[in-house]
Amino acid sequence: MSDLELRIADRPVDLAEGWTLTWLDREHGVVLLRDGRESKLALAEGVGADWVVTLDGRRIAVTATTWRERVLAEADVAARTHAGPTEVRATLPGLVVAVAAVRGAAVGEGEALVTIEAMKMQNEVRAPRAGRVATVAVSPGQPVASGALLVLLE
Amino acid sequence: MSDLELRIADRPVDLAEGWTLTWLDREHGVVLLRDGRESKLALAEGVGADWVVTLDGRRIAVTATTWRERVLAEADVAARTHAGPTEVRATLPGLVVAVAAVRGAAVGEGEALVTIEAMKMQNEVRAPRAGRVATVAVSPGQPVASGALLVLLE
Amino acid sequence: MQPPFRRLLIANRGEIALRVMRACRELGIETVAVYSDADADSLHVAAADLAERIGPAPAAESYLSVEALVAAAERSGAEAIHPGYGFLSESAAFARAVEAAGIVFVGPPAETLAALGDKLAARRSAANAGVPIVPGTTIALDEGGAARDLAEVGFPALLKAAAGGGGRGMRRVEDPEGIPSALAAARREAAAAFGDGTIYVERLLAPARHVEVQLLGDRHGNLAALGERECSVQRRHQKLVEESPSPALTQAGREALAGSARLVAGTVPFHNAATVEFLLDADGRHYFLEMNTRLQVEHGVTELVTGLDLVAWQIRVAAGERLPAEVLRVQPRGHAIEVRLYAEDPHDGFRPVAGSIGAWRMPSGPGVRVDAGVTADSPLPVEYDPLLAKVLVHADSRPAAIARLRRALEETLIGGVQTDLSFLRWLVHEPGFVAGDYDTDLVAERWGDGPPVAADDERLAAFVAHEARLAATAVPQPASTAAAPDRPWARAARRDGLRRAPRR
Amino acid sequence: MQPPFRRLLIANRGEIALRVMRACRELGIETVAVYSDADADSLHVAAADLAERIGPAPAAESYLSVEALVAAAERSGAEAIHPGYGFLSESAAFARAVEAAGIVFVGPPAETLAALGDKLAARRSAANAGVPIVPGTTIALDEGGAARDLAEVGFPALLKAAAGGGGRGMRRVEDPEGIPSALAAARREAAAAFGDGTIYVERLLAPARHVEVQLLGDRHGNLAALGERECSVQRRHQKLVEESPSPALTQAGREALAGSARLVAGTVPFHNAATVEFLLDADGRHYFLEMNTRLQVEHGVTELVTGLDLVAWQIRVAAGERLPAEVLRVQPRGHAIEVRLYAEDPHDGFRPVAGSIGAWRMPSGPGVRVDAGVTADSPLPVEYDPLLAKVLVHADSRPAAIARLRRALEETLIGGVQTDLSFLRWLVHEPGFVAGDYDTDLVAERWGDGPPVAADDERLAAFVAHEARLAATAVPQPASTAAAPDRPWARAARRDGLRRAPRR
Repeated sequence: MSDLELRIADRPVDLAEGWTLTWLDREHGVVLLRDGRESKLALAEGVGADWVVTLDGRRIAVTATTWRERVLAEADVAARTHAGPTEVRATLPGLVVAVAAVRGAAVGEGEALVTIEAMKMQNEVRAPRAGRVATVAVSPGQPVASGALLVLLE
Repeated sequence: MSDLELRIADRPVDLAEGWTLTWLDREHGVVLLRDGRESKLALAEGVGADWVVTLDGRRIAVTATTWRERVLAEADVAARTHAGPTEVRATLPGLVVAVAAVRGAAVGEGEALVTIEAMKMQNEVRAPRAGRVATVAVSPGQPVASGALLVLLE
Repeated sequence: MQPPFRRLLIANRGEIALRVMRACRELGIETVAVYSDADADSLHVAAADLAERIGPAPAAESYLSVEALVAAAERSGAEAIHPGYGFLSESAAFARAVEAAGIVFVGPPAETLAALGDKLAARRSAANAGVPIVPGTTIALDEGGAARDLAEVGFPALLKAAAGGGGRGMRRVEDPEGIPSALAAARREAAAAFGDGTIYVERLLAPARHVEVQLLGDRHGNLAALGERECSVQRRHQKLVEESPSPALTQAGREALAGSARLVAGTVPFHNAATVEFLLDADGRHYFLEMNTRLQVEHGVTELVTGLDLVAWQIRVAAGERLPAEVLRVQPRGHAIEVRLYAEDPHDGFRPVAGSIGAWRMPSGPGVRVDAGVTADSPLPVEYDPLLAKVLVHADSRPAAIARLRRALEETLIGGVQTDLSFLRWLVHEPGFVAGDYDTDLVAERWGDGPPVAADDERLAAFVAHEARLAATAVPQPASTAAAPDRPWARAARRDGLRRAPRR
Repeated sequence: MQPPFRRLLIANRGEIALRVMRACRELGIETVAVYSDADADSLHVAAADLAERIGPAPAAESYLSVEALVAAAERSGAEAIHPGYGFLSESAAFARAVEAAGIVFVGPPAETLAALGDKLAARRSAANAGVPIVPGTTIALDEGGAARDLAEVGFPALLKAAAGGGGRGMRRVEDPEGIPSALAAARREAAAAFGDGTIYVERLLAPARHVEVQLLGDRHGNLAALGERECSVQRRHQKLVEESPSPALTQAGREALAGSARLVAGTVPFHNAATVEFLLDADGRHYFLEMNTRLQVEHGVTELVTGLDLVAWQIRVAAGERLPAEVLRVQPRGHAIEVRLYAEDPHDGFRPVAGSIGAWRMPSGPGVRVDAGVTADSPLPVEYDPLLAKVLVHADSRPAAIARLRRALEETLIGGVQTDLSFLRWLVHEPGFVAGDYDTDLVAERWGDGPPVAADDERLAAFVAHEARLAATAVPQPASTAAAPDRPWARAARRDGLRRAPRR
């Protein structure tokens, strides 16, 4: 055992028991899992505390934190409790095709702010919470990178 | 250009012209070759001056030596001209199933010395030159590693 | 056999470019790939004899540029162009420009592309030929008359782009209130995608199955109807899974469908490959949807049951060859299923995802075919369709094909990005799909965003992450391999190093 | 369908173990792999649900140990054992031990293995049943009478092991002087391989073709003859390439061959899969050689043209299932060819080579099937057969199948060791092979050790080595990747680093 704490979607999760793990391809994180009845291929991709485990084709984000990392993270959360503005960012690179957000306007949670076309699909970026539009950082026809700031909500 | 000299089977070889090379997988040495009319996959595996290039499934040993390496190699050859005994070694790991060589006996070039079974085949190891058997290093039933000394010829 | 052409340019990318190149290689034809700047390192470029750059990453300036493609064909000395699917494959303007340059277009005549590319005109022609069409308008909607037209057609209704295809410019309308926003959205998407915002309306048939007939014709008047494909597993009106034969058709229904498909093809001058799409209602009646004048993504399903190479035949009939009796009279054998592997998150509305492939393990062995456009460590250009590969299986019966597909999907492993593999692995055990009892609502009604991660899987994932973090911390690198991650001669040493790592 | 068994043990390794596991997965049967110490990391172990160690590396103490295998089956709760090919697949003692342990042996009855394992007795039975046999003795040779027997049979003659198979214990004799040494060598090899040094003699028929008939029978008296396979491309009397149908047979010849095969099978109690091998002389007359009471390496060729899964049927008939009419009356479709990829040097007498696989790229796409036992970076245990993989193609005609095979072999790339790929790439362009006009002397007469490396290829190899050495010297490693060759999160960084390397 180790002092690692495992979390999925921010809930602590116990470790499955009775399984063995064999690395088939370390470079790509391919592992073979066995429990004495069946075997399955899986993937473990990640760095440090942040891992993505792929089971039956589904990616599951898992954090594996040490005691030291947990203490530091708690201190970090305490420092952030003075909530500031919310940044709405692009989750995919693409082309801005429409901007519904207007500077200074109030928006409700779920309201469309920006439409981005990526991989042939038009995706509407919606407000994650109610608020007021402080900044509109993009305009139609503008290509945006993944993570680019679109709108700042107050 | 470089100062590299390219040799195959100890003959100098000119470089083909008009081709471009693109690495597809450096870890495994996979390259794509193009000459403006066709493209082909090939392999370049090696280290230092010693390379094996695989074209159309055939492995071709190529040495690519620098001027410095060539000077050193010539000195080395000069030092070896006092020929000594010949070591006959296993080229494959396997099981010794018969030993025809007898210590002290004279053998002709091509005469069978030892039979080794490997990968379901029986392979006869033959004398690379005429001489006298100075040492028989193996006996029937003995497994041998690749490169193991079998017989010493004087 | 004399090659039909000396050199052929493939005006496409990804798996279909590789598919066409394989057919060319087998026919003895030299291949020319084209690539945008985003694709310089893509698989299809490496697989071609020659490769021509056609422009920057955006498709509008590369794979959709008639000028750039024709120029590349002329530069490379190509005698023919295969357009693949998507991009310019159904563009009459492209076909005309190709032919004007003295190059053979591997597809139906340009006038046929034009006639059938107008989905509204095609609806009218089909109706005139006596083929049942999905109830709806046969003229374009305008903002003023839309409310009246939709009230006549009935709700829910489906707005569709006259120049459309592939689900783009399509919007569902539930009630009169939804008309203005849906019409605006459909027009905007259609105009952006096709340069034509013309919209018409069809009644939304539900439950319905999507079944299509493969046609193959030569330049001498011979036309083969090569059986149907069932394509009802869809998201966003785009197909995910196809099979042949359709589990929903009786032999009589099958023949009626083939007859209707031939009637539709008879309304235009036709040769080469095309597909006539139909909806099948709950009573087994069929309604013409549209005719696609190109190779379909899912053509391999028909290849498996007929034993024919459709792409090779496209090229051969384009060169003037006659279809022999063996093709015209071919009898399908067994059952084939195709699943499409997409870089999409099926747990989040099948949203396309960006990134780079990590591990890439495809199935093989008996009865399995893979057509892939990427491999391990391939980057995924965000500009293009997120289709990664198609896995196809063939077996002597539908249950055996499903068993084979399950096995194949268990062998499949893709790292780096979420794909629809998790959905597909669910699907092949879904009772309705297994029974052959499903329609186009399957994904929306039975999958949604999929079940939550099972508690057992969460614990297993936690175990894997735990071991992975420990291994990442615990394995020191032997000094000798430290500087050599990409040198072939270091492989053995590194592998040996790995084997010494502790196992648990 | 109810699975025929709950759990099945595969008493084999390599590609055939994976092949059997795939059939089991599709039938819903849990799989048990066995492995020697040399195979702990092999692919077939990773692919199984359960894995049992059966002993050290030497086959005699692992894959040939009846005791270890039966114990592994009992430990793992297997209800059936599939023996694959080679090893104990034709051992009556093994079949009896398996059945005595209450486990089903997937193969013909033990008494049939015994009867047909004695090649001399099988020759007598076939002759008695009215099937033509290769001229020669039907009793064992002894040192005293060998000269007289061989003089009667005529030279060149072939000494063969009565307990033999797979070319072992076989020696060609050119003249009376060669008899003593050839007989001693054949006896020694036969005794070592089979524990039985009994030798007989056949006239060496040349030119001759090697053609075989696939049989499949159930436990209820139904017997299907599933067409023939042409296996004349051989080295050391072992097959390298197989195809179906045989280009040498007329329809009448094909039916006569199937009839003879059925007669041979009729001399013993028979069910499950077996193959009857014949020689075909220049006039098209066939002569019985032997009947192999197991799955053949080349069974996939028959699977492609018949659409049947022979391994699944082996398992199903072993569980008592009846062969349905679709199997008994199946009609072959198209043409299939298999090539075997061996770790052997075709430029040095097809000498097996040891080492480790480097790059491993197998073909895919339409009409291509790959059954592999290794992958990139697999070590090659020297103890076992050097077969790496089989590449099979299927197309609608023999010319199309050859074109497809050429394409498939161009996509194939194997690093680390010399393989017979260079021979196969030559073969698919060899005029005699392309015309279907070849016999068992093809390799010896037309290939030898192959042509010397062409001057153009030498210059191209020199160019590649030149570039490779410069690249190895010129590319400094970014510091950030230096310690991380096996950490997944370092891949992207490394790949980007590589892209910055200068191209030429």
